[in-house]
Amino acid sequence: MKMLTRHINKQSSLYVFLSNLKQDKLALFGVVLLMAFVFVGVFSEQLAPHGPRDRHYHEEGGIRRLESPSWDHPFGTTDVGRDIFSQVILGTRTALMVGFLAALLVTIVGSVIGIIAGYFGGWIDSLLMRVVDFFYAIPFIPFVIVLAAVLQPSIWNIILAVSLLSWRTVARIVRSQVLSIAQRPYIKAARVAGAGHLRIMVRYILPNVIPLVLLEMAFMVNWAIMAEASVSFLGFGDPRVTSWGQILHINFISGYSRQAWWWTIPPGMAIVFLLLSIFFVARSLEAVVDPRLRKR
Amino acid sequence: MLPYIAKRLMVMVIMLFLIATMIFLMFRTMPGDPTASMVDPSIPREARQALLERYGLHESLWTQYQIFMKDLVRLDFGNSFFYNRPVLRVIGSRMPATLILMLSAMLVAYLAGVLGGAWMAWHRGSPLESVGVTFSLIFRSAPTFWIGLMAIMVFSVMLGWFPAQGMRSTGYTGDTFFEIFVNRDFLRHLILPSIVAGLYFLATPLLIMRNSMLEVMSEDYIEMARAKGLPERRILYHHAARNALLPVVTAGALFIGAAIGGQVLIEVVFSWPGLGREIVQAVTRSDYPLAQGIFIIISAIMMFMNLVADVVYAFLDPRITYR
Amino acid sequence: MSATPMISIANLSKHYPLRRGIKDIFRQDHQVVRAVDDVSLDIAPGEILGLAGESGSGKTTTGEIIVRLQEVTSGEITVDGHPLEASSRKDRKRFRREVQMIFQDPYETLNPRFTVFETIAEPLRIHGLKDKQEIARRVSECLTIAGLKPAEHYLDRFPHEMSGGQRQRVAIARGIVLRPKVLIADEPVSMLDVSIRADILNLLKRLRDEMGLTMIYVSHDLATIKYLCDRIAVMYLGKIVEIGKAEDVIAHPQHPYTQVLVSSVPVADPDYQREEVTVDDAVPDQINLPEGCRFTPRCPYAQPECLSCGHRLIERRDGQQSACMFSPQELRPRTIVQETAGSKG
Amino acid sequence: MLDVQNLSVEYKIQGGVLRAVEDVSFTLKRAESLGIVGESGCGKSTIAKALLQLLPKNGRISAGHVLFDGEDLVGKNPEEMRKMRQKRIALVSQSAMNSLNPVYTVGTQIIEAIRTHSRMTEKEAFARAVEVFSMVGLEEKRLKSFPHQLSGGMKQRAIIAMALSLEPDIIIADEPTTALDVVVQGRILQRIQKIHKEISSSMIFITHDISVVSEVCETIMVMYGGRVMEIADTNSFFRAPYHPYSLGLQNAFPSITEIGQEELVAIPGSPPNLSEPQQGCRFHVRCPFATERCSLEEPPLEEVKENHYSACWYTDKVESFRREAKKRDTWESVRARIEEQILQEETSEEMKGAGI
Amino acid sequence: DIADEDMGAPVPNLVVLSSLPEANRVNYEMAQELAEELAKIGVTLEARPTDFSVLLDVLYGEDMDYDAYTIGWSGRVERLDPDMFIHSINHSDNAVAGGNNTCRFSNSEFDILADAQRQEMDVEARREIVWRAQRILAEEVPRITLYSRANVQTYDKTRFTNMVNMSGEGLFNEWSPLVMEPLSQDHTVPVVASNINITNLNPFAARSVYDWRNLRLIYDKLVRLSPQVEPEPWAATGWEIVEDTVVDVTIRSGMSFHDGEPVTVDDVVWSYQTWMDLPDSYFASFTNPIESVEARDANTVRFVLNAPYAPFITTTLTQIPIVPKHIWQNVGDVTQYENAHPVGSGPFSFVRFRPGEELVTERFADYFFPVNIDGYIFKIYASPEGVLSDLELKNVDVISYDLIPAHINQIKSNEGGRFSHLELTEAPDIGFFYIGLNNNRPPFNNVDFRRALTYLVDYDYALDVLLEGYGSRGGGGLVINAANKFWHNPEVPIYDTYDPEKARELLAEAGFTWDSTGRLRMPR
Ligand SMILES: Nc1ncnc2c1ncn2[C@@H]1O[C@H](COP(=O)(O)OP(=O)(O)OP(=O)(O)O)[C@@H](O)[C@H]1O
Ligand SMILES: Nc1ncnc2c1ncn2[C@@H]1O[C@H](COP(=O)(O)OP(=O)(O)OP(=O)(O)O)[C@@H](O)[C@H]1O
Ligand SMILES: [Mg+2]
Ligand SMILES: [Mg+2]
Ligand code: NI
Repeated sequence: MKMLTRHINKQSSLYVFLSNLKQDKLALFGVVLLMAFVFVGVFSEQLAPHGPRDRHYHEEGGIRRLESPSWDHPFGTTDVGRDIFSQVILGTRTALMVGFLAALLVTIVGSVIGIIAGYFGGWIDSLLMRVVDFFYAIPFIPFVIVLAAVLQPSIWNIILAVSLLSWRTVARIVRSQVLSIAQRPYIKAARVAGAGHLRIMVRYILPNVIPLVLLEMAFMVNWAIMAEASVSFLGFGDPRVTSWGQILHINFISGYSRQAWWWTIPPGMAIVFLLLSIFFVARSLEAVVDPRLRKR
Repeated sequence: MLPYIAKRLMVMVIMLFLIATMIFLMFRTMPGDPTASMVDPSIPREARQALLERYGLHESLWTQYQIFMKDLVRLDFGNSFFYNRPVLRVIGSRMPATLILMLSAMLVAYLAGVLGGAWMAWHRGSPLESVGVTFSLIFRSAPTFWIGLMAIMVFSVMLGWFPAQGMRSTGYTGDTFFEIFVNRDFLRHLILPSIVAGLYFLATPLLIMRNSMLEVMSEDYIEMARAKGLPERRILYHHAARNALLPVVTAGALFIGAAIGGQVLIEVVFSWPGLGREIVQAVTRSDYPLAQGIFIIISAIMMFMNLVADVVYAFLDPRITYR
Repeated sequence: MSATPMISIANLSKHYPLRRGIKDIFRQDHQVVRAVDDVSLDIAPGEILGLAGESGSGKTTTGEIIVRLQEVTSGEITVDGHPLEASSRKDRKRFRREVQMIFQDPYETLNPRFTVFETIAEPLRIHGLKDKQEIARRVSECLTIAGLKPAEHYLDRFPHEMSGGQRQRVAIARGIVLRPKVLIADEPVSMLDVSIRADILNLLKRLRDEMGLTMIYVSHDLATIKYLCDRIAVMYLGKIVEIGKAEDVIAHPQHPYTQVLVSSVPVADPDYQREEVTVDDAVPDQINLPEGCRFTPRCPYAQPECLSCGHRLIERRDGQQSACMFSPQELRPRTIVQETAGSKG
Repeated sequence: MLDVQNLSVEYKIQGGVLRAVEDVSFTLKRAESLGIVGESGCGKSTIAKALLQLLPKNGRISAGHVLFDGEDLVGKNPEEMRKMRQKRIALVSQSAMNSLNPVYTVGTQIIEAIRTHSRMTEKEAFARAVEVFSMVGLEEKRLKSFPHQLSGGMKQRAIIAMALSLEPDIIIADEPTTALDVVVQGRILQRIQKIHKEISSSMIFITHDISVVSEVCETIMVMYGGRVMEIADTNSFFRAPYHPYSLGLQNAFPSITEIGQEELVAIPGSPPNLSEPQQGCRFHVRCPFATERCSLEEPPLEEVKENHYSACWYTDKVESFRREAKKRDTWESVRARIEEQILQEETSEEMKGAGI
Repeated sequence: DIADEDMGAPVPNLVVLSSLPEANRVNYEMAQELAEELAKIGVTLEARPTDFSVLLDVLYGEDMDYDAYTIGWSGRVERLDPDMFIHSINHSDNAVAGGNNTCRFSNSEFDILADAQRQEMDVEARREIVWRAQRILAEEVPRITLYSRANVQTYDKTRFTNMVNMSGEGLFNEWSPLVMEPLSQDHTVPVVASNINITNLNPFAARSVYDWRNLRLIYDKLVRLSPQVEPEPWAATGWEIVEDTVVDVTIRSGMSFHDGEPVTVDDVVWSYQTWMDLPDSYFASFTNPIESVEARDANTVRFVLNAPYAPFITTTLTQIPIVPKHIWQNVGDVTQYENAHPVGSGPFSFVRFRPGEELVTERFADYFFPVNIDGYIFKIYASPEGVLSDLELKNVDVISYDLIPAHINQIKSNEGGRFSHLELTEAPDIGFFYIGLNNNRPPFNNVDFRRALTYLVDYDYALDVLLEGYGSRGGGGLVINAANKFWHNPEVPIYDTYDPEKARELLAEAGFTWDSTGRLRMPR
């Protein structure tokens, strides 16, 4: 019986986030859209009607080159008769994988370093912050290009490059949050009660930075997806992996970017919509992190 | 203030050396030596060896590093393998194009972003606010190269309003900075790329300004300003916006640094002869000195902008004093 | 103060270095904030000592040092005969059990993510209690002692579901759940509404009476100190300027600063005529402290001798010591020229 | 001079309205100083903002009038109202620390205030600023300081100076000393009293500290849960309060003057949640003398003595109340009552839970 | 049926290093196709896209560690001479690390022919040898040629006329600028679009054909190849083959450099000598056969070769630029000189160069050959896409690179008349793109396997789909294609059909077997 009357923690981030959704239509739209993308990403293999490299022929035998959208090929075909719809579907998985893996790496590294720096302070903090400064001074795209050249183009290297250069932001933001949390009386109370550093970091500080970290993670997901697309577009991507950036890259180098709008627009729109949905969700998260931004 | 700046500059120099070391090592571990792209495959092997020697690439890594560092101290980035001229001059000839494009993009973004952000915060909850946020986020979600391609398609090719490619009309004469950059022809070429880049940047000042305004508007001194009977406009611009601007300015300076490196895509799409395109080419052709040089210069600019951000902040906010 | 003191503080100092920059690492003359400077105190078992003083005078710092939230710069603290420096893990654990602290802000003192039960059970768990029933029992017990009855009603609540007074009670319950010997309360009621304050003060009093707790009560509010405490120690810029029985210090302040402090307290009695002691209302810079007596720049009775005052506590009345070189009868109007104090520019 | 009639203020909040101030009436004579006291959240600041028409967007005056020199301020157009502020009614706000814009010098901000409402030149405004600065005991050079260069007390004085600068008819001081140290607070209170005596402005002084009112104000108004419980001449109030809430407050207050400490007695329970609809006397839940009637009907504010009003059904029984209120047990019974009620609620909640 | 263990060794897992799609999309796709085809016959081949410079590093590196790759030889004019495609890339002498025979093909019969064609000064006899060599290559299949690209380019026919289109060179060749005529007096300076940057104005440091295309118009040469690819006396008025190894060249009189200094025999000798002293120059392979060069009199230069070298006139003399001695002798290391303002004696003089933007030249008024245009502007774009936009906007008059099929189609279809002003030109290319096989490694050391492989390549897919028909078909071992009419042996290639069934048959015949998992095994 006790269980039934359990109190809900109305301050919990999830609660605030969900109740925010009720008011913020854009955020709701973002969540729904994002879930749709995730669904497509997870089941992309099942959903894609064709392989990314399959060639399609007319009944008479000719190749279905550059066909505008039709029932058979909802987004039309490429210059060598490939199904763009399937490519876009399969690209969803790549985008989500790159985005989430990179963001995960970034946020884990960034928050661990941020928490350590902010919590311990002193020379540890100074040292870590100098490392952060160092990474702040490295230009992103040039670095990714060089790294891609050093390690050869592959999707993993892009994830690595994004992670290497982006954890700094998270670390910095988490650190300043931790600095203020560490001064809260309830943290002091925990120390007075005898809690060790690890316990404080894990049980007290971490839960408080998680909403912020999630928010940063959302931005990082976007950043990583955008980075992958940009790097692929410049030709430093992984040509063996079907990704939106890669589709646009092939589209651009094939010379049909202007003529075949059905080839240019869907991958671009996919990027826009995925990123937009995450931004909307992030905005709602932002309201969780920063109550001032909440709508009354 | 001055000692503070001096100290920061000192730290900057140390950082630059670290970055230079990192980039040096990265290039040396890159597969494919520069001669591979320098000579035609039909050229004999001995020739390639001779080339390596000419550029000092046959030396041990440590010796190469020492030479590189010694030169760096003298601000000598060496000669570009490909241009056959000092790296600094190659960079110098490209830098203005990149800077101007970027600064005008920032100008577009900041003008629209700051005014729009302030307006949005003041008119909190109006439908136009959502529209503004969504608009800026759409452009932040769209890859610049993609928007750039679309823009060329629509505004240059279909409507013919702006030139599609390059920084000026073919065969345009003029040698001095002013002749090259201060004229209508150049401006016409600048408009499209700077708007495309500006739209991408827009979300940053817009959202920061909005959030910062919301924050400032809940400050007591705004209520106090109201209680003083000041007109709304004066409160908005003189008190709220002025204070809300602080984080925007900082973000801006940091952003300039980040934008320099990110300009590549715009430059490729618009055939803009800037530094971004140069570094891509330098990397693909293993033109070590040039790529290293550009990388280090961009890093230096980024760090410098960081410093500028802090200094400007101190100027805008009397509470901050640096020692 | 015949028995061995529960807490004994000897020559305690806490200096915060002013962090400036890289090149300062090589400098010897570190500039510091002397938050607490050479303070000595003995507190008897079961006694409640009030620490009074202006903002920034080092009250919180003293309290935090005693619970080891801060490292001391120099000096010794002995709690129940065990020196604070004891460094073995076990000693430290024991120490953590014996000394507890309660903080000022009822809205911040509880982890918003923990229920009341979790909050209070946490110290028990930290100290290795695993038996669930025992934990539950002790949590309820403490809640009841802290005046949250019926305890079950509160166990599942989150902090934001409670009023400020209730939160402060939960904080107190957390403070006593380990059955400490010493409790340090840092302005526990200053953020509470007047109508609720009395309850908390009474609760603290009861804890002393029933559990034999020794307490340090930190506050800038002399009225509550007087109500609660046996003795008062008045601090000014990191130094104790006066110490003595609570009633005596308030009725017969010996140090000019205490006089100012006492005369500044507003009194809810329209007929009350206060002795006016005027004083500059700006506290001097904490870094460049004045020579000699730190109150000299503001003191209405400052004499040239004050500049070489050694801050020695002198017994002026029975059990009442003051750091002023003069007894109240000897005080003469100020004769040294005022240098501008308190410009923080 | 100021006649507030049946003022009510509502805030729109998520899931309803919050009646922050209800049916508040009082008058303020020229050169009078009125102290408003009450627990946190009882609507003190809301009144101040409502008088100046400075309510936040979600707040509105739902009823009542604010007659200022015979003119109703409620419903005045914003521009006229704006001109009124500072010039006729000035506000000294709660947090001196944050009420000055950090990026402008104090002088700039005072001069701005002066010039917004008068035709003074920059020079004249400056001279005026110097004048008011000396009134509050600040040196002229402080005009050139940025807020962060001043101590809390100085900032508070600068704000008081700003309020004085146009010689307004009314100065509203909303907890002007809460954030300050005792010593500083003492000094500022002295100054305010002095200035108030020197100039002929009226003053509304808002605080949560009854003792401050006793030092500064001639009239006291006790609020509870958005309503006025008692208005009285300060002397009369401190000698013989009428309302049970006031009686409780007296018990709860430690004093440094009393010799031999009586035990303090708090008022059990907590203030009503204004976002829920209220019935009866706001205080009845925590009142040891409450009857059935108190929980159903709202007592009106009635004159009990000359210049002394109280909102209680049982003002006639005040003598016995005063006696009873001194006793601890009287209030403990309330605590028992409240605890019992909680238990009941809990059971019904659980029954509800079981029903699902 | 035989048990698995009785079969030969399994065919090892293979890797084909392909081009990156942006470098060469057709190669990239064909490598992927090959991987799929081989999978069907039980061979695992991974198509690994590789950066060009990395690929070169692997191919020319010490380790020679690779199975197969895709690459191509461009069809530069001097490669009309069969020496490069016969000797340099197939002779076993060059099958060493760093050599051009990156297929590591080694066949003694072929080597004899390759050496012989070099020394045969009689053209007909040489052709006979070259034909025989081609036949061996077609049978042995050291590599599989995929396709050759057609040089489709375009120019603005409303503004210029009399363009020359050259095989392997396209429109912006040595001749077009000399002979093209403006159609209006308003627009006499054509804009030539390039999608590749010019980096270098120093002829001694120039390393790519892209640098050369402008330098050869600024600097003059003794002989130029005519549009019909015949050597034509140019700065020289004639030559005389005194002996097999001695050639005398007579210099045209009255020529001057752009700075007004006269062109003398000394300049010619100095130029050749300097080039000969540079072992790593762009022209090293052309100057290597020269033993010495000297001035015989004021008008004659004598070249002494270290051995008879048939292509001397058509390659060496047509390539080496004449530089002004009075400028270069003072610069120290000629390869390190920036040469910011090149001074030559060619038909166009340098005006200015903005890296990444444009190179501007003007007509050299004192030139002996009448040029019709007043100069030209070589404009650099970041991508072909950008050029297309500017073609449409009439900002470009001539393009200097091969249009990609998509753009050819767009110009051809001329929607809305946007491209009416353009004329498309087409010339077959003598270069070719191929899949290189490391003949030293199993299974490619097995000639039957290589032949079978030729049946797994869909030549028509490459040509008709990927190239959209703009090019010519490849085939096993084809190195000199039909575009090189004189040297091409019409009987090759021999293996050039896509027929996976046939491939299986061939493999089975040759003793290859498939084990129980379907994996291909080498013959015992
Ligand atoms: N972490 C710190 N670093 C540097 N200085 C500090 C730190 N903590 C406190 N101080 C300084 O030490 C002095 C004493 O501070 P403390 O908090 O002990 O004062 P307090 O008497 O408790 O004041 P309050 O009444 O405002 O709580 C102050 O000047 C403060 O600025
Ligand atoms: N903008 C607002 N929106 C919603 N509710 C508000 C708003 N401002 C105040 N309230 C509520 O109105 C009631 C009265 O608030 P007010 O600030 O007037 O109290 P107060 O007496 O000044 O309290 P304090 O002593 O804490 O300053 C409170 O319950 C408060 O929560
Ligand atoms: Mg404190
Ligand atoms: Mg208030
Ligand atoms: Ni107080």
